[in-house]
Amino acid sequence: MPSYVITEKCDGCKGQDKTACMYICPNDLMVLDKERMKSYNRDPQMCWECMCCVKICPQQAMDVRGYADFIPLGASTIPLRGSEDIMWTIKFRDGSIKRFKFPIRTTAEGTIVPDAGLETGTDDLKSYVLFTEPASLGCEVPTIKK
Amino acid sequence: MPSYVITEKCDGCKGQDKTACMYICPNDLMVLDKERMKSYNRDPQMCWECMCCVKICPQQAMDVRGYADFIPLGASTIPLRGSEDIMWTIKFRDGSIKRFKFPIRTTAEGTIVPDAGLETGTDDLKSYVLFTEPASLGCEVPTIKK
Amino acid sequence: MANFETVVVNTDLLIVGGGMSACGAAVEASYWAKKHGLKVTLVDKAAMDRSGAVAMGLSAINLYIGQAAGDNTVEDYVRYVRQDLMGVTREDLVYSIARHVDSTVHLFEKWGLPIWKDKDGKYVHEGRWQIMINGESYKIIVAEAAKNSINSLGDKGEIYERVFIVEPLLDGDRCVGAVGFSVRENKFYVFKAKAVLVGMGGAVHVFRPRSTGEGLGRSWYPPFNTGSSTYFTLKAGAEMTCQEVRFIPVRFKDAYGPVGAWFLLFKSVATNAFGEDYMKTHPDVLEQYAPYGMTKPIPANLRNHLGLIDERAGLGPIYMQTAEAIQRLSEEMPDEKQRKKKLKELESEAWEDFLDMTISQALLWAATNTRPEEKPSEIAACEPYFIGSHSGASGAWVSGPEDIAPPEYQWGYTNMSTVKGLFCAGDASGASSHKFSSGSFTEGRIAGKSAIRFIVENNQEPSVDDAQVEALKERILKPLDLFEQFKGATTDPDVNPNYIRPKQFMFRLQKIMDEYAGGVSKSFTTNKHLLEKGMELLTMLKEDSEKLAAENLHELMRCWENVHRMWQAEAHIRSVMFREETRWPGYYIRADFPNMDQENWKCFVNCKWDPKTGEWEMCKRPIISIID
Amino acid sequence: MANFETVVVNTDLLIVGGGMSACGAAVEASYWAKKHGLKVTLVDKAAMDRSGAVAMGLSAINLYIGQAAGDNTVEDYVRYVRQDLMGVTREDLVYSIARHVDSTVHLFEKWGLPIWKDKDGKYVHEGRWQIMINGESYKIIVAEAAKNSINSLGDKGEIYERVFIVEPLLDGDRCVGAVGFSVRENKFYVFKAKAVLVGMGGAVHVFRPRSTGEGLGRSWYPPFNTGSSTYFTLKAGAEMTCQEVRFIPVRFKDAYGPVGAWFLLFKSVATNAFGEDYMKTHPDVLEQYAPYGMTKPIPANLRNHLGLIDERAGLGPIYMQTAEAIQRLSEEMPDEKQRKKKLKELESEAWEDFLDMTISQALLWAATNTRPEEKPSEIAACEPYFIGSHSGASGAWVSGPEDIAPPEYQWGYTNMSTVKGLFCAGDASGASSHKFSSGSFTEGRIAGKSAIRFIVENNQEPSVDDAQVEALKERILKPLDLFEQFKGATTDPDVNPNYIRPKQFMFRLQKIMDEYAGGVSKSFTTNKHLLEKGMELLTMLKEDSEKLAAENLHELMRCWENVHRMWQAEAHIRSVMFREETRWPGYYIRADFPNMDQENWKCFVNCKWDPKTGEWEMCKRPIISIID
Ligand SMILES: Cc1cc2c(cc1C)N(S(=O)(=O)O)[C@@H]1C(=O)NC(=O)N=C1N2C[C@H](O)[C@H](O)[C@H](O)COP(=O)(O)OP(=O)(O)OC[C@H]1O[C@@H](n2cnc3c(N)ncnc32)[C@H](O)[C@@H]1O
Ligand SMILES: Cc1cc2c(cc1C)N(S(=O)(=O)O)[C@@H]1C(=O)NC(=O)N=C1N2C[C@H](O)[C@H](O)[C@H](O)COP(=O)(O)OP(=O)(O)OC[C@H]1O[C@@H](n2cnc3c(N)ncnc32)[C@H](O)[C@@H]1O
Ligand SMILES: Nc1ncnc2c1ncn2[C@@H]1O[C@H](COP(=O)(O)O)[C@@H](O)[C@H]1O
Ligand SMILES: Nc1ncnc2c1ncn2[C@@H]1O[C@H](COP(=O)(O)O)[C@@H](O)[C@H]1O
Ligand SMILES: Nc1ncnc2c1ncn2[C@@H]1O[C@H](COP(=O)(O)O)[C@@H](O)[C@H]1O
Ligand code: SF4
Ligand code: SF4
Ligand code: SF4
Ligand code: SF4
Ligand code: NA
Repeated sequence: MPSYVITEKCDGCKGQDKTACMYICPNDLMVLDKERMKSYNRDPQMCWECMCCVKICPQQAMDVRGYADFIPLGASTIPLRGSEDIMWTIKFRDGSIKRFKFPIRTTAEGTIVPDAGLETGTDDLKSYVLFTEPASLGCEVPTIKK
Repeated sequence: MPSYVITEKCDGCKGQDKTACMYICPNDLMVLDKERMKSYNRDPQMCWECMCCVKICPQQAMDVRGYADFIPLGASTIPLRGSEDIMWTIKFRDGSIKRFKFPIRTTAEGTIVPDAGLETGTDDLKSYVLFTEPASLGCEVPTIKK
Repeated sequence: MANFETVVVNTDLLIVGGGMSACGAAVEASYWAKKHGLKVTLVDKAAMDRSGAVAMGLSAINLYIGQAAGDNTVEDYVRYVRQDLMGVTREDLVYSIARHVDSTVHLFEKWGLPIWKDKDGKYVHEGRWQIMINGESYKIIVAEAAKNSINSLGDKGEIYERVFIVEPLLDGDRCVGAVGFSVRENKFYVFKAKAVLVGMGGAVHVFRPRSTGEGLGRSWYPPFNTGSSTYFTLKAGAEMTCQEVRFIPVRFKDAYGPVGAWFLLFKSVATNAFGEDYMKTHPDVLEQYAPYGMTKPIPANLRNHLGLIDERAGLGPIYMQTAEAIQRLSEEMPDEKQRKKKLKELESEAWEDFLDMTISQALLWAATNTRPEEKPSEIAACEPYFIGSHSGASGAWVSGPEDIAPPEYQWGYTNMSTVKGLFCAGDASGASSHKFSSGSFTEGRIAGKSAIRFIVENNQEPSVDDAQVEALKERILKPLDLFEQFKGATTDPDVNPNYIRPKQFMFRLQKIMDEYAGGVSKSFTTNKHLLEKGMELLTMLKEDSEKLAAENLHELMRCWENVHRMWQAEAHIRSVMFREETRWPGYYIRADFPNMDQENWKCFVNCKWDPKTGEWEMCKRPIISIID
Repeated sequence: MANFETVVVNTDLLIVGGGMSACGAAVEASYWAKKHGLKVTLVDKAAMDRSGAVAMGLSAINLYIGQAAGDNTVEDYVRYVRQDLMGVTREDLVYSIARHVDSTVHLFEKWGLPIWKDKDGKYVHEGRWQIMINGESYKIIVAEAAKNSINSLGDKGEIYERVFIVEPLLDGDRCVGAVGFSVRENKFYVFKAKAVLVGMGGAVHVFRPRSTGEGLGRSWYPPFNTGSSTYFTLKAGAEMTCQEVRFIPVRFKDAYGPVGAWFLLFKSVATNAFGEDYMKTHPDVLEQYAPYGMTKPIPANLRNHLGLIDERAGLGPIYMQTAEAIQRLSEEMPDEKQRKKKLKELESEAWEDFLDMTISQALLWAATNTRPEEKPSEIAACEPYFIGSHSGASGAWVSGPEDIAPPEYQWGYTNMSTVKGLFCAGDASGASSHKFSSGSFTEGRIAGKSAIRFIVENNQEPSVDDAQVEALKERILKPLDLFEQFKGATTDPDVNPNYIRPKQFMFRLQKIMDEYAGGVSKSFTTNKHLLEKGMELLTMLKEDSEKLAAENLHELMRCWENVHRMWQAEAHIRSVMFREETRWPGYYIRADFPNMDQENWKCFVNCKWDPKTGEWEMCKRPIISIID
């Protein structure tokens, strides 16, 4: 299911220097055609169908259609990703629909503190103990007597 | 070795309605780009590499380059097809050259007479004897007593 | 609907295809048509000069009897073919072709085809039945003869090139023409005829080929023969035979150069990577397939099988020992000078063998710095093809000649299918393997004469329903409409949920066939469950074929080519499923029925699709021997 | 030469890659760098939010010990991994990762990753070591932590996204940086550093994938991890290990959905088409691989092997019996109402498992009207990948931790390769399998701390030769120049005798590997002769890599990705050739050495490419057990 862009809905991210889909695609596939101000997937054969682009598009202008060489036509899996949950709408080839909602994160975007407020157990650069340990481990870091 | 067209040499068959390469390709691959007046192979993946196009091009503007997905670069097999013979120039990857000449036909183009001057042995539409037989066979046409 | 002019062509005999068999039909039918004041029309999707399997040329004529010289008899040939096909062949048809084939070859020579001669003026034989030619222009010569024949009919002879035939036209139980379209201009063609002769060759790219990148098109069998014969005859309601008997040739690896000259002319041996001659190391397997495995030459499929056994065991690569063969032949010469001369000769012959018919194999040699006199080259089994004229057998079930066919095989005019007025030749007619180029042309002649006789004896005007034609036109042009309608919906017309383009459709078909019907990636092995699952996926593909989309005329042809392939695929799966044995290992293995079963399955497997009900029917037909 | 600005970036620690291990390195190293006033720079070819193997999300964390709760010990895990890798593992490294991994998982949870909990608040286990997560945003969360860590360093922290790293920079026996280019603007980047930490993942598309049409990109392993870790470390002159230990996962057929949840959480059984449980019907094979075959869980490669035995015998398809499993689990419920509820729950869990990490498998279910509670789905072995963090083992040979590694495994800073200043983690470090996402992050932390220690203790300015940089720049940009120079020579820039474009180059590599190094079409079987022939073809490919051409920046990346893959391929072929036994059937079979050989080959196979001479060297390294 390489990604595709719905012509009517895409606004080229309003001509910003980097569009959301270009920004996110881990395989550098999305390109903005500056003349039309619409983006497209430049190499569908190399699309992993991760849907990262679909999930991030502010216009919901993207979707995927199953790899034509082995996925029969007519179905879709459409995500709607919020800040805490993702909602999936699954359409079967036979037309029937299923919906699922799953949590995606328990904290607000941008709020992560690397040490998560845990105390550091060592200042020794030579020690194998890592900076949040032993607090983050819940016990002493074990070793083997050599 | 899908066929390719050498930009400089192709003259689009001087803008005739059907170019030689378009006329001959058994897989309908050659197309004339009317704006540039140059032709190209529209689907190299489906090219059989029969070289029919190469042999017919009046400008010697065509060649093939070995299928990139399994033929190493640097070699070529270039035909020069005359009215009686074909001459092949084989260039190896290592640069060495071989030339071969083979006959292609013993009669002049356009002169074929279907019955080749042989007499017809039967006028009977119901008979299994064909129109040039038995002359073309050199003996009676056999059958099996049922 | 796309705006296409409808062109109606009325004719007496319609020949669809312009290859070896169609050219044979044109030459013979024109003669008889002229005598009887009938019209002959030939339609080819390409240019006859270079259309079909012989487009690139050939380096041998694989069927020549040498009757006049008393070299062989027609009976000998029937025995050879029967043996090669594991007992499953229509002896009447093979006999019918073989008795005339020398006649054809002699015409070819007179027309200008250079055939190798020895110093006594006799044809140089590659093998017992095969003679060597300088065949670069083989097809051009044959096409010229056909065109001159048709042109000699004046306005009663017409040739249409670049018209792709899609469907048969039916009038009750009779085939009365065909419809198709030009790939050059927006024209929809309706050919109305009193008899139709099918010579549209076999099929490739039904199975996934070994090469999957740019070299995809380098199948042994040409990518432009796409199952149109099978589709056309099936859709007309004709009974089909041997649809399970795919052909898998062994060829030089990757570029698929021929091996015949090496095995037969140069007497080369092929070995596995450990130097073992696989033809000798598996006597048990040959015994298992007695009597066929025990008689020389060993059937083509068993030769494959023996190599594949080693391949599967990880003993590859399999090598054609070209250097040894050339060395041996040149060493037979009495002195150094002649040895050198012989070596040069052999070298030139080896290169010509490829350059005349599989140029890219020569290129591959050059690109890998391979000189056949210096080192061996890999050979391998290709992918499965449908080509009844070679060592496969798939095709329509046609009537045998009155003078030799048993009544079970004789219901009408020679080479007529079970549908009235529908004649088949070459790859289009089944169970008469090893016709090759010369035999296909010859069978075209036989069928051509027979079809003219049919017209003379059943001279009634075809009645074709205009509404039927209009409906066909709409269906055939639909891919263009679908593309127009939806292409703008997405920013890339290749990825669009509303339709499927023909290339991806082909990949989908090939993947199904490869993985479920025993293609390359399954080492040609399948079973009932795999086949059933394959049918399930094929059924969805058939539904989705309604969504094929075409950007232009070329792509419209690609769409229908793939529909044709899909039907060939279905006939194949159904037949492989029906025959519960493994008779042609090397072509395929039914893992759930791994042995030959002479008692239950020494018979033909035939199938039929009913145009009225849309149902498939499978049946067995008896094998009746006419020669001991 | 193409007109590119050269951008020089000076840093202390350079982290190349932005995936799980790189993010772990960033988090840990930033802490220690800040303490010591050092600079940390991270470079990713993509956007960290969605780069690497976890881009799509994951539905489980496959390595969690549960030390604090006393569920398992670190020693238990070492035994498990050793067993799964047929005895070949660096126990010191596995121990090193496992002892810290819970610490990482607990941080993930605090950062916001939803981990399933049971009613007692304990993690829900998929299997003994695996815990279930709602992992759609796993990578976004981890990347945020990494970015916030680096950003906390102010101008001593820099992140470069969309910069593709090509080559290492060397200063004598020390790695002092890397060069690459932006895929967004014409900039050539030179990163000079005191230590370099490699976390660029594993490799896919070295072998031909099962899907060869549009679905080519639907490999299990993401198409954007292309062997950069292996290339980078090899070219720096680092010793590599286990390059023969490719990984072939069993996955739901075609779309490669995970099977872990089905086997472990839902306790499903897989059978062949005839209903036989292949895990039970081949006890002889398991015995042959004793002791590994005789202990539960049976190693991943042997699980594959048992299925493949049936597959090769034509007993496919292999089915995951999903309907039976779901039925069984819901029937455990006491009453109808709870059964229904349970059924709903299981259904939702089954779909989430795919939607969180392999969305197209869910789409394939929907497109084939498959409901897992109603009918089984096919599973199959994928194609070979290189991913040392999963059930493969390939990667650099790195130093173990001082407190646990035997002297043979300890020559420097923990996780430093045999090249000074070059550290590796995740897929980039070898012989420490089953790290998975959590372990890779953890290993990044270990390596990150260790690299900072190296810098503090070896704080010398990198000296990089300008001429070397200029030469690298010219070589790296050459594909753009070649394209510019020749693109006009033919009317189709795709078919041009002067160069090769990266897609076809990749197909050529894949065909070589598939056919000679035991890919899918050879059912994972090879031998010395095939490997030698493969090397011959690979050598020509290497020569032709000088003719790679790129139309734009994206294609320039594709060119170098494929060069990286090609080197991964060479390391693999050489290692498979060197190890004359079959230790991991299911990953590959050496037909010429079909058995395990504990006496001669219970060792590591290491290889090395010497940057000075350009020569390869192979050697054996001993396996030293530190845990009984
Ligand atoms: C593919 C191939 C075949 C052979 C060989 C090598 C190769 C690489 N070798 S050896 O190596 O094995 O040895 C041979 C050899 O040396 N000697 C020999 O005698 N025969 C060989 N064959 C076999 C013969 O070629 C074969 O038996 C005959 O050609 C069969 O004749 P026929 O059945 O008529 O098929 P065709 O391919 O010639 O012609 C098909 C025609 O149909 C047209 N067509 C197809 N679909 C159509 C459509 N929908 N509408 C309109 N027209 C539509 C085609 O354009 C063509 O005109
Ligand atoms: C592919 C895959 C992997 C897993 C799974 C399913 C699938 C489909 N499943 S289960 O189904 O098996 O179960 C897992 C699961 O559920 N649970 C789990 O814990 N792990 C799973 N993995 C394993 C882990 O994902 C894996 O162990 C870690 O991700 C490994 O971490 P690391 O070694 O850091 O690799 P990475 O892929 O995360 O990151 C690579 C980075 O390098 C960048 N990069 C690559 N080349 C570069 C270059 N030349 N220049 C610059 N940057 C350049 C990438 O952009 C990326 O940032
Ligand atoms: N090893 C062989 N033994 C007998 N006949 C062969 C052999 N190889 C090829 N032929 C025949 O030679 C002709 C051309 O062969 P090929 O090149 O395989 O199409 C056909 O008639 C084949 O049946
Ligand atoms: N049949 C099995 N037996 C034991 N462990 C398994 C099995 N299948 C998967 N696993 C483990 O489950 C986790 C995820 O599996 P997978 O989905 O195959 O990557 C990995 O830790 C695997 O090793
Ligand atoms: N400028 C263009 N804009 C859009 N499509 C194009 C353009 N040039 C070529 N194509 C199409 O893109 C595909 C690749 O063509 P080419 O660019 O010639 O390799 C073909 O299907 C062309 O028809
Ligand atoms: S993110 Fe959406 S709106 Fe923005 S350019 Fe991409 S497809 Fe268009
Ligand atoms: S689905 Fe994934 S790989 Fe494909 S274009 Fe979108 S982000 Fe890129
Ligand atoms: S035949 Fe030659 S000159 Fe004519 S259009 Fe084709 S390539 Fe150009
Ligand atoms: S080589 Fe043959 S198939 Fe290819 S373009 Fe030329 S004529 Fe057509
Ligand atoms: Na999982």
